[in-house]
Amino acid sequence: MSNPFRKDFPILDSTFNNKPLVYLDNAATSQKPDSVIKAVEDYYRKQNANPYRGLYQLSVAATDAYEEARSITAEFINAKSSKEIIFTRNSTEALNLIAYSYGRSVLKAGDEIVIPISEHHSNILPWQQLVKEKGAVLSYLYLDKNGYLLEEDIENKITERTKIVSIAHVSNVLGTVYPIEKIIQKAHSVGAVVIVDTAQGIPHYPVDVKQWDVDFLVFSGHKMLAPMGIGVLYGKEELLDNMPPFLTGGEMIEYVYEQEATFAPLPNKFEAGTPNVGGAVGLAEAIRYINQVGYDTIQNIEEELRDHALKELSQIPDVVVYGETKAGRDRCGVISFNVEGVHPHDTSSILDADGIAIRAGHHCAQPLMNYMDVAATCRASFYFYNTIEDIDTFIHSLKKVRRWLGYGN
Amino acid sequence: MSNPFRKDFPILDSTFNNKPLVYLDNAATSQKPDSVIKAVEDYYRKQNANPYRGLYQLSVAATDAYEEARSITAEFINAKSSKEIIFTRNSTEALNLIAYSYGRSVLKAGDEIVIPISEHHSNILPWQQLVKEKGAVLSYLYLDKNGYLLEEDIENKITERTKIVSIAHVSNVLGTVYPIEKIIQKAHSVGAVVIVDTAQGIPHYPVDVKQWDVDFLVFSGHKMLAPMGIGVLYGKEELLDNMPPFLTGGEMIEYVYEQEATFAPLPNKFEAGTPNVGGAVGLAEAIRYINQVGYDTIQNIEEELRDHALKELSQIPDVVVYGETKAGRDRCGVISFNVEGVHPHDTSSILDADGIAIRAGHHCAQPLMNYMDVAATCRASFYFYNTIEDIDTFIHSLKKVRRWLGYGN
Amino acid sequence: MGIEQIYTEVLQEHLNSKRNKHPITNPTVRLNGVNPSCGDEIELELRMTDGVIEDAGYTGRGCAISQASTSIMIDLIKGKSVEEAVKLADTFFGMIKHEITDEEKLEILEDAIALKDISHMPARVKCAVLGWHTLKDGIATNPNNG
Amino acid sequence: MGIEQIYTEVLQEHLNSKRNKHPITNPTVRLNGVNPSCGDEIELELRMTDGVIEDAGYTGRGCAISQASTSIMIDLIKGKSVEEAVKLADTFFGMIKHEITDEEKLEILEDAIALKDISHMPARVKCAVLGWHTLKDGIATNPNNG
Ligand SMILES: Cc1ncc(COP(=O)(O)O)c(C=O)c1O
Ligand SMILES: Cc1ncc(COP(=O)(O)O)c(C=O)c1O
Repeated sequence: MSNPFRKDFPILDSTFNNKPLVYLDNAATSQKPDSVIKAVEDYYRKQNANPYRGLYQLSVAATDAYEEARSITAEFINAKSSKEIIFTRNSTEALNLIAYSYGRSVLKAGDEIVIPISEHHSNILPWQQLVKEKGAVLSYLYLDKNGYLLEEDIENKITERTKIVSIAHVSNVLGTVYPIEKIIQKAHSVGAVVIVDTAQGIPHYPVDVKQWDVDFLVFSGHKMLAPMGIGVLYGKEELLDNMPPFLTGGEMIEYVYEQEATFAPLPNKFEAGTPNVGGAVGLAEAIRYINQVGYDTIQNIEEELRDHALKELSQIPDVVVYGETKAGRDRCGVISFNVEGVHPHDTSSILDADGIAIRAGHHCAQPLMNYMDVAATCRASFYFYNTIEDIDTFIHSLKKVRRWLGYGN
Repeated sequence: MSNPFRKDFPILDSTFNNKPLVYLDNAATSQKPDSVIKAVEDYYRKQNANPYRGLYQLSVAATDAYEEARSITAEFINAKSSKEIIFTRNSTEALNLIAYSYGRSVLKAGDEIVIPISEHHSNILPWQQLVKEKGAVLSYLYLDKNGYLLEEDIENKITERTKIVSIAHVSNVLGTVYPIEKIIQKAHSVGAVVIVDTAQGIPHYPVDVKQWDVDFLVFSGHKMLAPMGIGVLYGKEELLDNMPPFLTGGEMIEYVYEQEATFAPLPNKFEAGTPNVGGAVGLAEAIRYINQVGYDTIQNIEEELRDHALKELSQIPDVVVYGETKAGRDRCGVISFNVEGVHPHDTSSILDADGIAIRAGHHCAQPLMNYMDVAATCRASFYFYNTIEDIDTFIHSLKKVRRWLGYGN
Repeated sequence: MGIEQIYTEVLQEHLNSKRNKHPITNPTVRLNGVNPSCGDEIELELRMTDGVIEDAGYTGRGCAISQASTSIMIDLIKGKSVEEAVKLADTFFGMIKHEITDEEKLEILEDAIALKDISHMPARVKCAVLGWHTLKDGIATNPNNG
Repeated sequence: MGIEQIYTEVLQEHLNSKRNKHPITNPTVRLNGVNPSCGDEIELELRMTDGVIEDAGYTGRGCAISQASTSIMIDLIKGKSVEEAVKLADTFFGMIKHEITDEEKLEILEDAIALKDISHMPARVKCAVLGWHTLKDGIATNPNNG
């Protein structure tokens, strides 16, 4: 294995049924490098206290660790200020925060929210709930057969009635990289705000909120080497400043009287209760690790893996790949496929017996499954610690699937 | 140090300014035993995957770890079923969940919510927001000068108009242990549901939701040896079953169509997005640790600490202790006090120079501060890993405070 | 590990499963079973006379395990009374949950015993029980049973 | 560590601080400063004539550091012009933030230099700057300055 990063990920040495683990479910969650695991451990061994309120040194250390994580995150996505970074549990909570706080205060009956049909449930359900409450409309952008957004939908569905456009940076099913800047320009031209869900993007591609001029951005730490339980909401300061709080309670207040309260300035206004400092410290270390590896290296490795996998998959008869099947820049290493005549669950179970972890199901994207008219797919998704050998093991095992189920070969 | 548990808590060996750490801010957050830190680390080294959806063994392991944590938690509070356990980030999120989901769907104009004046902001603000939205009334139970709820308020303010009574098990300022069973009986007699915030209770006292017949219960992992970022909402199954979801997105659905969705059964209905499995594993280990130590031992140690501290404090002239000053069963080892003529911040800073961590401020309980007519207090709070020596160091340092500020002694 | 065993045994049934995969004539009961987390769906048709399952068949989509398990079940329940069918289902659940391990007690499950090792693949248990749950939930509550 | 230094130096001022802790006669400007996280509150009164701070005093409640710092500030700004007072404030902030370390530049702060080490106690920085921020935010925007 020539991949120099594997050794940093202790779990990749696991075996299952005496077969080495081949972890190809990175779109679900990434594994964690030693340095991230250790950073969290270190926090609990040396700095743990409730941040903000304590005046003693340990609490100051915890506050510093937490606020440093916020600055590192702000810098990572090139936010104007660390006040624009709100820590949440995950992308899902961040999207709900926007829907509850921004959505409920601006949306009116007849207004429209526009999302692609390929969105993750977390970027669908909060909008369904919101439009139902407000008598607004949830409208969809559809895809061509290669997974790209239909030009005419971008042109015709984002209109003066549109108040919010919410879109994934990268599809978690098809790996499609969406034309974010174009969408943002179009949406801004009609006065809509844009939310980018980069849960599947930022693990692989750099994000610059200023260059994009995006209004809100969300992502999950756990998909980019950080622990579970920490996620990020970025919002432009002017927007966040004018939004009502979402969760209320400790830390997010200024003055509290019996019948009313005033709220703290950003970012605390949106962080009620004791924050997950350990998680934030883990996220900061994950960002350091990614910066050290470098997005160029990450992309070089992943493009090689993706191209090799697409080529090999194309050579297995009875395997169909969804979305873009050609190697290319706007296609991430997330590959959905099916083996003809074999249910994805059976494919996954058979691969699992060889130690290979892929995902099978609807990938939290049932509307896309319906749109593509498939019940479910298999999905293999890569990260920079995967190797060509991983892909070969996967392909080798995949070739046996139909035989297991009694199809002649 | 004869305390056999100290060695399990690595941070307690820290020094600040060459003075050993004396950690007396346990009501803010507890420190973590080695076994909890290691359990989380182990999870990330051996079992990490996105739970539920993966069919491969690693994901099954993560699902099992997460669901085992839920069962352990259910058993810990004697819930009827692990379906009644919803994992949240902390108590604050759990209280907000109840306010948004239960509160918004049942409360009507004119209905009343009753809480003690001593509640933490996290058990005040969600109700302020809710009554404002609904045109309902937030009504307070007041305290006598020793910190006990006024009998006549319990009797007169919980009425047929009361729909929700929300109360802390233990006050985070005065250490008062409230008469939960009595409140629950009274509230049930008028048809109100009761929420118990045991954030300050469960670290020290066993909780039995069946015996209490409580409707909802919330607590935070981080105050009871677990990592930050994991908290618990318990709700009676019938109640939770009938409540609309709060956060929506991945994992909490059954079927999703373009314009609508159906929701998963409990507990998943209330857990949108990738959960904090590492945090839940840490919580499970924390519960195991507490069970191993035993609540009897915890209480024996803490009562000795509390009685010693109250006695010593009573002997320092110019120190005033708030709430119950006598040793007694219904008084937890959370002690608020002030040094006459000295601002709590100065007291805290001077103690900090001796390595002693106490809290100074309003303790997220401004309405109580106003009610007691103090701007702020100092607070020392103990856990079973504290020692009599810790108290003596604290008392010794406290005696110097007025001298530092130029008062003759 | 059970996977080889499961898939070879299951295989036979799967290949043969077309045998039971069809609507039946004059069904008296139609039962729907779904597994939202997989998208598996089956429709089970029964023709009952005097409390006896005269004929059965199924249609729908799903994985090899759910299809084969349903097909095996149909072979087993044909000609059985409602009580016997419920007992078979309970025995099947007991086997899967490792609550019934006594080989003699399992004997009535005949070919379905091949699915015993599914308990080593917890993620697939739902697939194996889909048809059986559909049957039990349906006939235990259905007014057209008799 | 700075705490001993801070509290001994501060102490003197604190003991003397009653000197500046009172309303003044005929104030032309009243400025309110609050520190919500501590509950500290001060009211600063100034009497300005032709852009010069003729007299100043404060009332309110707070910790030793905020009170002493405000009292020291009042000693410094009396008789100074608005521009000079703003410069003092900026120098004070620069010292606290460690942005100005040149001893000569700090000299104009006189007794307030005793608060230099407050930067070792980050939780208390807010206390030390309360009076200064109240002053600067107030006079920089107040129409009654001149
Ligand atoms: C009584 C009480 N309730 C609620 C909370 C809020 O807990 P958390 O900050 O973990 O949400 C606290 C802790 O600060 C508390 O003491
Ligand atoms: C595109 C996309 N958005 C949102 C999510 C939700 O992320 P989380 O479960 O961490 O909230 C995911 C991950 O599953 C995703 O792939």
